Formats: sequence, structure tokens, C-alpha cells
Amino acid sequence: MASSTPAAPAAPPELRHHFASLEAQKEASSLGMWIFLVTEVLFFGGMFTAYAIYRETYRHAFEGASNLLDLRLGAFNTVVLIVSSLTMALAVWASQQGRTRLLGLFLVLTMTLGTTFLVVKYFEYAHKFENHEVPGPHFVVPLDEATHQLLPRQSEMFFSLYFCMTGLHALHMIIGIGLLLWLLRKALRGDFTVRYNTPVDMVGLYWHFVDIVWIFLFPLLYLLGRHTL
Amino acid sequence: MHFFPEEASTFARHVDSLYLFLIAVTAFFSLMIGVLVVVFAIKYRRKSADEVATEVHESGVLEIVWTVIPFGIVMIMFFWGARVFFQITRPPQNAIDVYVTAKQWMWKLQHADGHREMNELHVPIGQPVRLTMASEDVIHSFYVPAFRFKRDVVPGRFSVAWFEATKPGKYHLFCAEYCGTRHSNMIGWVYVMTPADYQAWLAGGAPGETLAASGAKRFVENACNTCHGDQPGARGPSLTGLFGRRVQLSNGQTIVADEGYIRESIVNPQAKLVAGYPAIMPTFQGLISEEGLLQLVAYIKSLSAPPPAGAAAVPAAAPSQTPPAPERKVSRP
Amino acid sequence: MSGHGKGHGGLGAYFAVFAALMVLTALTVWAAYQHLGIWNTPLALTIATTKAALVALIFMHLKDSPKLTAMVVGSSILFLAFLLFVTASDYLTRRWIPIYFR
Amino acid sequence: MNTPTPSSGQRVHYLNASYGVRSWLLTIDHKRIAILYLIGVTVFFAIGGIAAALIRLELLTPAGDVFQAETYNKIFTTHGVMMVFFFMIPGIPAVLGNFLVPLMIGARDLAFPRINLLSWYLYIIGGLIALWAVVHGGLDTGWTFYTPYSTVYSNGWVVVTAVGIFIAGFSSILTGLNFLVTIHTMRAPGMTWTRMPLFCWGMYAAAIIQILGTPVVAITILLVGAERLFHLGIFDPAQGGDPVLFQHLFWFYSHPAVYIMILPAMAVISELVTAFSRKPIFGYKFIAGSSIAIAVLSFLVWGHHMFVSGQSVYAGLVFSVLSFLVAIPSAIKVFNWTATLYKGSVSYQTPLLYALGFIGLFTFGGLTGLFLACLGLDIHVHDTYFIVAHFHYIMVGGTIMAYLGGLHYWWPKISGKIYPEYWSRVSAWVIFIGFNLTFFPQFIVGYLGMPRRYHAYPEEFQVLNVMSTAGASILGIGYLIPLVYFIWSMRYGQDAADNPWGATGLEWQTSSPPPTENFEDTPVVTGRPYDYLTGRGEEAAVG
Repeated sequence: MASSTPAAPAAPPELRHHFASLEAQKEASSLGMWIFLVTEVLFFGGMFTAYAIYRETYRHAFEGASNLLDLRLGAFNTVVLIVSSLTMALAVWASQQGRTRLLGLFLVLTMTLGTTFLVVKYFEYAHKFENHEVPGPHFVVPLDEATHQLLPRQSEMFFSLYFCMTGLHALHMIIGIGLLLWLLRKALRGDFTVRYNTPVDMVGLYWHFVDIVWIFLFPLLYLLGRHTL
Repeated sequence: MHFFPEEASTFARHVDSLYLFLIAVTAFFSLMIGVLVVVFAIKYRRKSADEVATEVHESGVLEIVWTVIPFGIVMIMFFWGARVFFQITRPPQNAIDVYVTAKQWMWKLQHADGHREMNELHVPIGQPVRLTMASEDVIHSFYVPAFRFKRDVVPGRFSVAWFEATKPGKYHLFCAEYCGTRHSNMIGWVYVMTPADYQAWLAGGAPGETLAASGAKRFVENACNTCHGDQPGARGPSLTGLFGRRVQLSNGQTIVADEGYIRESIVNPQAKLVAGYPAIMPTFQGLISEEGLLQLVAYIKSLSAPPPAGAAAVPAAAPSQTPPAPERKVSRP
Repeated sequence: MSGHGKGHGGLGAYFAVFAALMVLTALTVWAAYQHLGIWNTPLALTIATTKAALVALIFMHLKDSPKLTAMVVGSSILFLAFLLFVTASDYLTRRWIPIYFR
Repeated sequence: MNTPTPSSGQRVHYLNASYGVRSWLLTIDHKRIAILYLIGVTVFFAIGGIAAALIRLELLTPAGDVFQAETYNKIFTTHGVMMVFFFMIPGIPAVLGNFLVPLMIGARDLAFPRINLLSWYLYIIGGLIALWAVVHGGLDTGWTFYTPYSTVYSNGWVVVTAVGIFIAGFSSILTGLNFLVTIHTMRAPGMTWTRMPLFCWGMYAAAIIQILGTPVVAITILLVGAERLFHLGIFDPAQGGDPVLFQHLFWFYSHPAVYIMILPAMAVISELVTAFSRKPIFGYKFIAGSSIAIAVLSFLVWGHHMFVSGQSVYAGLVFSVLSFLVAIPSAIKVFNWTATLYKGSVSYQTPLLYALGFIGLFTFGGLTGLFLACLGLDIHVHDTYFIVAHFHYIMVGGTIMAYLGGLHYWWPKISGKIYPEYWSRVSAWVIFIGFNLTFFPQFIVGYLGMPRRYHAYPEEFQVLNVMSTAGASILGIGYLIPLVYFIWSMRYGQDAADNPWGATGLEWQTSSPPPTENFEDTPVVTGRPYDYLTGRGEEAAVG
């Protein structure tokens, strides 16, 4: 997955032997990246389908279980990711302007924000483990915050989906941060110029995509049952 | 050599006719393509190394023709197939009930009057039989080739199917969905009997308590009666006369209370809440065995049975009593 | 340097989109607490889709991308819809024919 | 790369441009990667084939007396997993497609050569992991992994196999991605979409499915693994999960996957029929368009695997009608191939024999598919040997015939050598006869009601099973013959001419085997494809 970015090698002549021109090469990279994102859409799509079906079937359990997620942390993470998308977009802009130091700055900012997201996520997860809200043998059916009665047993399904969806999203974040580190190294080495900055662009696309996934996860997981409170 | 299994149900003839039609189409087109390919290949074989083929202009008309004709044919197949499918998927009202529990690797079949069988099923001819099936572990599939019907038994829900046998005999019962190590041993027999023989079979053997009676016990064991006990001001809706009725749900929809609905209301009570009642029933997911669920359903069904006997209906088409047949089958675990 | 030069509305557009995303995030949290009946989810999804569209069009430069890219994105949405809605069609219509009539 | 060392004044081509294991394992030349795939695919085919032989051996007698039931279940699972994920799906695209797509469109390589190599490594790693799981640990779920058997009840190595398949899935995605981008951005000047060989159209259509379908099965199989490891309940009815949802997600990919297997096969046949009739293909646009139509429609028919699973009657109706519709583009192709032979100049060389075999078997296999789309009938034949026979007609009779036909057709280009014509014709006939003897009886035994995946079966089915096993032995020999003479020809075969068949197409205008850069100069295409009548073809006006 990490190799998704069809990037040119570090070698100075960025034009690979089998392309006619840099434009053609960039066009191919960009198309390849977008197609890769299509596969990512369907990859997450499988889980969104499962979510949609069970959410309809076990609406009550899902709404109750959703209220147990920490909305403040979820909203904070949403903001963090949106800011990181902005800094990523600025990084792409900086690379196109050939402003290497600015590029480095924005890459570091994006990485920091991504790491912040993951740290917050870690605390959310830890909290779930403490509360026995992790599906599996140690799962304890939680109380409904609205009615203070036990939730239906199927609330476990909500947490199954919650961990699968956010876990996979977090994995994408980790890969994204890895890609950013790689970019930073190349940027500091001065690989990117006004003429050649495809890798920044490609990683940018990936990063924004991961942000988009979260934009959907946030309301579907955190906001689902708030009106019942 | 046989090319068809025995035709022993009302579906069999329809399915076989459909099959023959499809075979005819298959044979016609396979032969047509085969003959054309061979004829062209021979007739237009290359005679000299530098031979040039004759130009044949593409023909839009031809393309349309061979798009539209197959379209027409497959639509005939579709509608015909759908008709047969509807017949197979919709049980008639006058069916007798048989409850099936599938588990690795056996079939447990229970008649409403309490007869229990293992890997064997006795049914009369000329009487629709509705199977309400549940699986205790993995997916199984109830398949009787002679009846041309099968139905997956999916865990976590009831699978309902029906058939009407037409020809006395002994037929294979297979599990058709791969279910683990001894999948191919999960087979049994269906004995189709004349009504007289069937009555004799029913009369013989000692039926345990009826399924509905077992269900009534479970009803009390699980304390269902505290809320659904028909007492005035009960916390749950009355179940008497519920089965088969339209129910008004709290979300405004109405729904027919069938086996699936009753099962769902036990394991996922909040899914389809009856209008006017609070969402307070706990889920029994994982707390009641599949067999127990079937018994509860049989019990609730019996609460709506037309005769007030309490027990589930015994086939109404019972002719006059006949002496027990000599070779009656008694089920053995 | 395809995509560049035309300018993507420049930096101003980025900050405008950022502001819009923030506002929409606040809006969706606020809306989640309102009693809208069956409309809570559709509204949340509409807001999310709007946000996603903004990110895709501006941050990901989809607005200035070749038509082919738009087709690629369109096809992903189309096939995701196949997956979601055709699967859902099974679940939604399972009870259309009750298995028992009286 | 090592330095080119042309020995004894030989022409330098991609095979002798460099030597040594490193030069192969680190190659980014699409032609060499195709060879790597050829080796991998052949090995996995052999493993799957051995499993098939053991299955047929067991089914010779009704009693399950050769293997334990559990062993038998592991064997058929091995057969399914190896054949589907590691032979059929990569088969034609990764071997022939990899070799030919750049050549046919006049490109020097695929768009992302290093990703191409990566995808081979993913394939091999995934394949070895899966092989280790099914052989060492054993897996008894069938290749379909139906829940809750796979997630809760099976004792097999589900998680490890799932990881292997997951990795191989990425290989498939990357191959598809590479083809799509290459075909979009790297066609030679003048190579418009309607001048593109039908082979590329087929690869393009298959790539669409690889891109859109594979991720869904990847996540599904990941969820199965996670469910087994962490006791999640997404498909487990004991926790309120729905096994039928697994089937939806699984078949969303796995039905279109059948078209990943057959679309490239159809693509090969389009090339063979026209080349050996020496005549332009009849209905070029319809064949090309039907490939795309199949690719799209194939995503809407998966529910016909679930007619008896308890999915809604209405969903069943919709899936049934769409399944019938997807048959029509296939029919269009068959009619057009037949019409291409009409008034052609037909030469019965081995590739054509395979192609004609394909047309016959695919037609029959495709038509028997209608039985399964037909709701009322599918209820009876579902999960019986009728299904087994049907899909083997499509996959073995269709895909493998086309794969072998294509391999024979392009072998002179790939290896630069000629294989013995006599033996190759023998192999075509032996395979055709052996195939029919193996699988035709299975239609009958299936309609009689023999369920699939049975280790032991009632005695009345024995005669047909014996016939099937007899046919399988012939079929097995049939597959060994090409293996022998292809290897033989690499050493002892005569050198092939650049264009031994007198075919059009850019791949025939470069030397055999092609140089590493494919073409001395970038070709320029000036005419329509398959222009056998004027003899101009997609002539490369070199310049």
C-alpha cells in the first residue's frame, strides 16, 4: 500500500525512460493515484455497507452505543484533521512555488497534526478498554446514557464496527505520516523543484482522502444518537 | 441411466419443464455455433499460403438481430423461472408445520404433534408441508432433489420453505451447503406416504409433548408471561391471536406477524416495536437455543390456532382411522 | 506542471474552504442534537458529503483536473452506490412478501 | 542491470540483455515480469491441479475411503484457493497482458514498472503464505469462506490464508491499476481507442473489475480474519451478525472476479480468431463495447449466488433479470467470432484449435449459466455438481483454453522459439476431449441432485463420477504435454520469425523476442486494426 505513490526515483533526471515527457509522466502518476483512491473508496465501502445494514437493524443499540463515544475528543480530532488537510494543501502549493523551506514547514505541521490525531485516538481506545467496551470475551454490555438501562446486546456490534473502521482509518493515518516523513527527507534534500513535485501532490491526494473518510466517520460514529440524549 | 431424479413433489414437473426448455435452447445454440464454426472452418480453410480472405462488411442489422433475439429468449426464461420461484417461495395456508433444527451434522425434525425424528422425515402425499428451519451453528441447506427444492438454513433466523409431495417413496435428504468435516454425512431420508400410512405412522410411536406445550413451558421459564400474560395493564402486548395478524408498529409501519417477526422480536425486540408499548423488553439474543425459539414460536402460533384445543393443528385432512401399517418407521436418534 | 499555472483560486480558496469546513463541522454537531425524526441522518450525511466535496474539489484540485479524473471519481461513487444500495435492497425488501398469509 | 553481453554475435533482446538471478528478480521490464508471472502461475496451477487429481481420485468410489473427510475438505479448499486466487485471476492478465499490453499499444513499458514488479512480489508472497496455510496448516472452509463456519467453527488456518489472499489481492489491484493507466496515457501516436487491439480492450475491462471489486473482497476477508482473532461479531449470528451480509460482500467481488478470468480469455480469442481467419474481426465495436458492458453489468448480478440463502424475493428477481442481461454481451461476442470465420482464410494451426475449442466450450458453459440465473431452476441445481460443471466449463473450458491458445500464439514472440506443431495439436485435442469427459457427466449428476463438496456420496452417482475421473486423467495428461514441449522448445526449438503467423498488430512488428525497449523507434499507427485485406494493418510508419 505504501508504494501507492508512483513516484519518480531520487535520480536527478526525473523523467523515466518509458515516458515521452514530464507532462505525460505526471499525468500517469496523477491518474494512477486517483485510481488507487478509487480502490480505497471501495475498501472502506465494504465496511460502510456493513455499518449501514446493522445500523438499520439495531438502530436502538447503535444510537445508545454511539453516545458512549467521547464527542469532545471526536470533534477535536475532526478539527485537527481539517487543519492538517489545510496544511497539506499549503504544502502542495509551496512545492509548486518551489519554496522548499515553506514546504518543509507545512510538512512538519501536517505530520504533527496527524500525530496529534493518533495520540487522541490512543486515549479514546484506552478508555474503551478500561470500560470493557471492546468487543470480544471481555465485553460488558454498557448502560444507555439516555435511559440508564442496559443497552441491547447488539451494542457490541457497534463497537466491532467502530474499532474496525477507526482502526483502519488510523492505519491509513500511520501510513500517511510515513509518506510525509519520506517527503520531508526528499524536500530537505532539495529534490523538489517548480518543475518536479509530483510526489508531494500524490501524497497530498492520499492525505486528503484519509481526511474525507474521517469526515464521514465522525457523524456516523459519534453523532448518531445524540438527539436521543 | 437416469437423467432426472424422481418427480415427487408438485414443483418437480414445473422445474423439469423449465429445465427441458433451457436444455432445448442450450442445445439449439450450442449446435448452431458448433456447426457454423466447423462448417466455416472447413469451407473457408486456407488453400494457399498467400490467400486473402473475402471482405465481409460489418452489419449493424445483424448485430441488432443477435442482441434482440437472445434478449427475448432470456426474458422468457426469466418470467418462467420467476413464476416457478414464486410457487416455491410462497407456502399455502393449509400447510402442516414441521420444525427443523440443523446442526453439525444432523437434521432434527419435529412435527407439531410432538413426533421427533432424526435425519428422517415422514410426510403424507397431497398435503403441503411448511418447514420452519433454524440452524444451531453454521449454514446448512435442506435439499430434497426429488422435490426439486432446497433452502439454506441460515443461523440467526428462521428459514421457511414448503413442499407438497405427490408420490410415495423414499427420497434423499441432503445438506447442500458445505457445513464442515462431516458435511457429506449430513444426509437422511424423506419418506413420503399415503395419507392412510401417514396416519398410521402418526398413531404409532409415542409422541412426546407437543411442540406448543414445550413452548408454553419455555414461555414461563423465561418469564415471558410476566409481561405478555394477557393480564390487564400488562407491560407487553398480548400474544393471543397475534400470529398471522397485521401489527401496527411504533414507527408507523405495519407488519405481518410471521415466524420471522416473532423470532426477531425475541432476539432484537427494539427493531420492530409494537405501537403503544415502551422499548423495555430485553434481548434474548444467545439466551434461548434455536430449538427453544422454534418451540416458543410454535406456542405463540398455537395461541392463534383456530381450534381452541391449545395444541398446534394436526392435519385437518385426516381420513378415517386405519390400522397401523406393519412397517412403520420409528425415529431413532 | 498540469493543474498549476491556472491557479486553483490561489491560497484564498484554501482558507475559504477551511473556514467552510469548520463551520460545517460545528453545524453537524449542533444538528445532531436536534430532534429531526428520520432526518437526522440524512442531514448529517448531506453535510458530510458537502465537506467531502469541498475537500475533493479544492484541496485535491479536482475542479481543475482533467475530465478523466472526474470520471474516475464518478465511477468510484457509482460502484460504491451499487454496493450499498443493491445490498440494502435485499434487506429492505425481505419482508415485502410475508412468508405467511392469513 | 548487468551489462548486455550479446554472445556469439546474437541479437540483443530482452531475454539475453542481461544474465543472472538478480537481473530477473530485480527486473522492471514488463516482459521479464510476465515470464516471472508465467513461472509463478504455472507452479500454482500445478498445485491446484494435483489437488484436483486427488479430489477425482477420492470420488472414484462412493465411500469416502481414500482420504479422511477432513483431509478431503482441505484438498478441495486447496484446489479452489490455488486455482481461483493464484492461477485464474492473475493468469491471463499478469502473464499475457503484462507481456503484450505495452507491445500492442506501442509503449516501451507499463506506466509503473516498479509497481509492476512489486505486484509480482506481492503475488508470490501472498501465494506462498496461502500455500503454507493450506498445505501445512490446512484450511477446510472452501474457497468461499462462508461465515460463520470460517469465523467460528473451522479449525483451519483461516487467518493465515486470509492474509495470503489479502496480499495477493493487492497484487491484482496494482496490475489492474497499471493497465488502466498505461492504456489511458501511453498509447503510441495514432493509436486511438478504436484502433486499439481487442486484447487491450479486454484487459482494460478486466482491470476495471480488478480495481473496483478487489478492495471489497480484501476488506471482507480482513473482517473475517479480525472476527476470528478478536471475536468480533460482524458476521456471527450469535452476536446478531448476518452471514448473508458476508455473502453479499464476498460475491460483490467474487462474481465479477469470474469476469476477471473470462474477459481476458475473450480478449485472447478475439485476437486468435481474426489472425487465423486472416480477416478483420467482425463487429469490432460491438466486441469492444460488450467487454465494457460485461465489466459494468457484472457488478450487479452477484445475488444469483444467493437465491436459496434467504435473500429477499425481490432482490432475487432483480438479480435474476440482471444475470440474464449479462449473458447478452457474451452472446454478442460469440456471434461475432463465428461471423469472423465466415469467408475467412482459415488456417488450422494450434492456437486456432484452442480458440475453436474455447468457442464451443464457452458457448455451452455460458448457456448453462442461464440455468443458474433462472430462479425456479436454480433452487434445484444450486450447490450441486451442476454448478461445478458450469463454472468449470467457463473457467477451464473457457479461460484455460484461451490461456493456452494465447500462449501458443504468442510463444514465438515470448521465447523466440517454435514449438512442435504436431504435439501441440495433439494437446489441443486431448484437452478438449478430456475436458468434456470430465465435466459433462457432472451436469447430469448435478441435476440428479449430487451436492458439491461431498466426500462420500450415494451409490447411484458412481457411474457418472467414474466417467468424470477417467476424463480428468486424460485432461491431466493433456496439460502435461504443452508443459513438456514448451520447455523443450526453449532449448531445442527453431528460431521464430518476427511474424510467424502473418498477423497484424504492433507486437508482430518488432523482433522475436523483442528488445528490452520493445521498439527501435516509437511506432506510429495509421490504420484500423486487423486490416488483413489491404495488408496494411496498424502499420508502424516508423519515423
